[in-house]
Amino acid sequence: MTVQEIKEIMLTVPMIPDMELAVTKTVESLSRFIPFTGDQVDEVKHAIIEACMNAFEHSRSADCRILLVFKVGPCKLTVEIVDHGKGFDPALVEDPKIENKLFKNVRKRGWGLKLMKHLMDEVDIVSNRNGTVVRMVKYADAYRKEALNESV
Amino acid sequence: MTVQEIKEIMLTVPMIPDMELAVTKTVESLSRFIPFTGDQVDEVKHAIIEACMNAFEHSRSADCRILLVFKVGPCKLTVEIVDHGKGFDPALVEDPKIENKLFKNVRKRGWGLKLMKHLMDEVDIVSNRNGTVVRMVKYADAYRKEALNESV
Amino acid sequence: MNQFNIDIEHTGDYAVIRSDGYINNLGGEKISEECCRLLESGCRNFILNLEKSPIVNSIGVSILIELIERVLESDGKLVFTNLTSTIAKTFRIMGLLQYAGAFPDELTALDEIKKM
Amino acid sequence: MNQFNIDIEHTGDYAVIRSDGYINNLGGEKISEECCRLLESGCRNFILNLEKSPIVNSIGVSILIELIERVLESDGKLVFTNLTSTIAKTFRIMGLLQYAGAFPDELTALDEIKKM
Ligand SMILES: Nc1ncnc2c1ncn2[C@@H]1O[C@H](COP(=O)(O)OP(=O)(O)O)[C@@H](O)[C@H]1O
Ligand SMILES: Nc1ncnc2c1ncn2[C@@H]1O[C@H](COP(=O)(O)OP(=O)(O)O)[C@@H](O)[C@H]1O
Repeated sequence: MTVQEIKEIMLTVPMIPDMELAVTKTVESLSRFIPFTGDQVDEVKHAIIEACMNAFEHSRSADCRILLVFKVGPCKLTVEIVDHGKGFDPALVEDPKIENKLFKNVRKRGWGLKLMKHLMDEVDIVSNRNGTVVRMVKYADAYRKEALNESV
Repeated sequence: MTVQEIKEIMLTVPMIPDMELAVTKTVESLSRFIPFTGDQVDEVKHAIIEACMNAFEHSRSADCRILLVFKVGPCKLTVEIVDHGKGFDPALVEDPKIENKLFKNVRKRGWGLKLMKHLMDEVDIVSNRNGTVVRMVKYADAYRKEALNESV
Repeated sequence: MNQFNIDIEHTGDYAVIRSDGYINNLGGEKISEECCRLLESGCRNFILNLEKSPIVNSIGVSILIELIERVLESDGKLVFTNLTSTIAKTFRIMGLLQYAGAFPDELTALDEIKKM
Repeated sequence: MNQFNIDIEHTGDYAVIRSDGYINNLGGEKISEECCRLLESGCRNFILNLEKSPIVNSIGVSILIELIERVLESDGKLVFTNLTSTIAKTFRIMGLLQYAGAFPDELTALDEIKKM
């Protein structure tokens, strides 16, 4: 696999307010290398914001940093969001439903993972007590897989 | 020094065409953390493009990657552009002059280092046969040092 | 840092809220506070124009869910206008649009609210 | 990938070249080729409008230096218009503006070229 086929960009950022927005600029700039539509770029940006916010809010990582790895292929973008925090078990996260949230005295939060799964074509989470890796893939339209978000 | 005082962002990119442009987006996004004027952001972007192009063109690094480290202080931005190439001796680089270039049968190139020095407030180069680190600093206007570029 | 502003146009029972900037927790809270203030002063119908807020995060939207709940409990209505397709998709994924409509622009929203 | 385009308006002895996009080696060469073609066809005066090229690199500018040399050797003139302040600064640092003027817009440039 040559550099021309897969381009890997790594970004390490501190967990500070608004850094998740700064990170989306990198996505914008990489999208010049992939035939994404504007909406697709937008969807990737939103998904990355959610993943970053989760690392910022929940990971409790001692180094207060996250690593983002972007793998730019000719027809797809893979993004890994890595924190060195406490980890979690994604299987234990309940699927949020609006009817269980509205008019009930419950936390309205809990949408991040669901949004990520619907905005991206693939989402895998590997997490243990050394940290969490969220791996997300988006295909350019022409190469799009049977995408989860088409079924919403 | 707390995270609030100095924010460090690291970016590793492959040496491929247009990647220097992609990198400038990171500068744009970081400029929200420093009170730069639009022109100052522009100057930093141009200086970084020159440093990246030099690493791409001249370093002959085997890993074909460059590392950029951005240190965001409240009043200044420090950028280090690092390659693991063959290195060079900046003292041996001649200061380019337009009158030595025009109407002479010589290479018109050789402006990158000069531009970097004038567009940024500080430029230091550490280079040996393990590679090159170009360290550049830009102060926000309010905190601006006696800047080189004011004397042009 | 991130700038967030809202502009409010309030006439009788209707208010148009135009946000400008990233809707995160702070942006969501700012919108929510203003709408709650209007609710208390008797206003019941809210048109939230997100044209200048192309980026939201789910924390911000959760605050909007609380707001929608309060508005509906006060027998009011809250609708969105000028959503980017990604925000519309986000709201659809969350099932939000069953409780708060979305219209292309403020005029259409106003017409539809009056018909409801 | 990066898009670079130029638009050329050629009347008699004058040509206005409007570039659009990043002026790197490729962009510089594209401008240079077009101008050399015009030079060969007898055109002598070139107004290079960089309004839509806010980013240049020194490799691209070096190609423009070669072009300026060719134009001056042919007793022609090349001037720039609509430079961002950073590009103007870059050209000043390089000493380029002693050989190729810079004007705020095309009309002023045309007037000045005629006076020269
Ligand atoms: N990087 C992470 N580290 C630790 N826990 C996480 C991480 N990401 C998600 N979680 C856990 O998963 C839960 C669900 O996350 P999410 O769906 O994004 O909603 P929310 O962040 O609003 O709770 C979080 O509340 C948290 O317990
Ligand atoms: N990162 C680097 N690695 C090796 N050599 C370099 C590097 N940066 C600059 N140089 C050397 O310094 C010279 C001057 O660079 P510069 O002023 O940018 O002009 P140019 O790149 O047009 O030659 C280059 O020609 C090259 O020999």
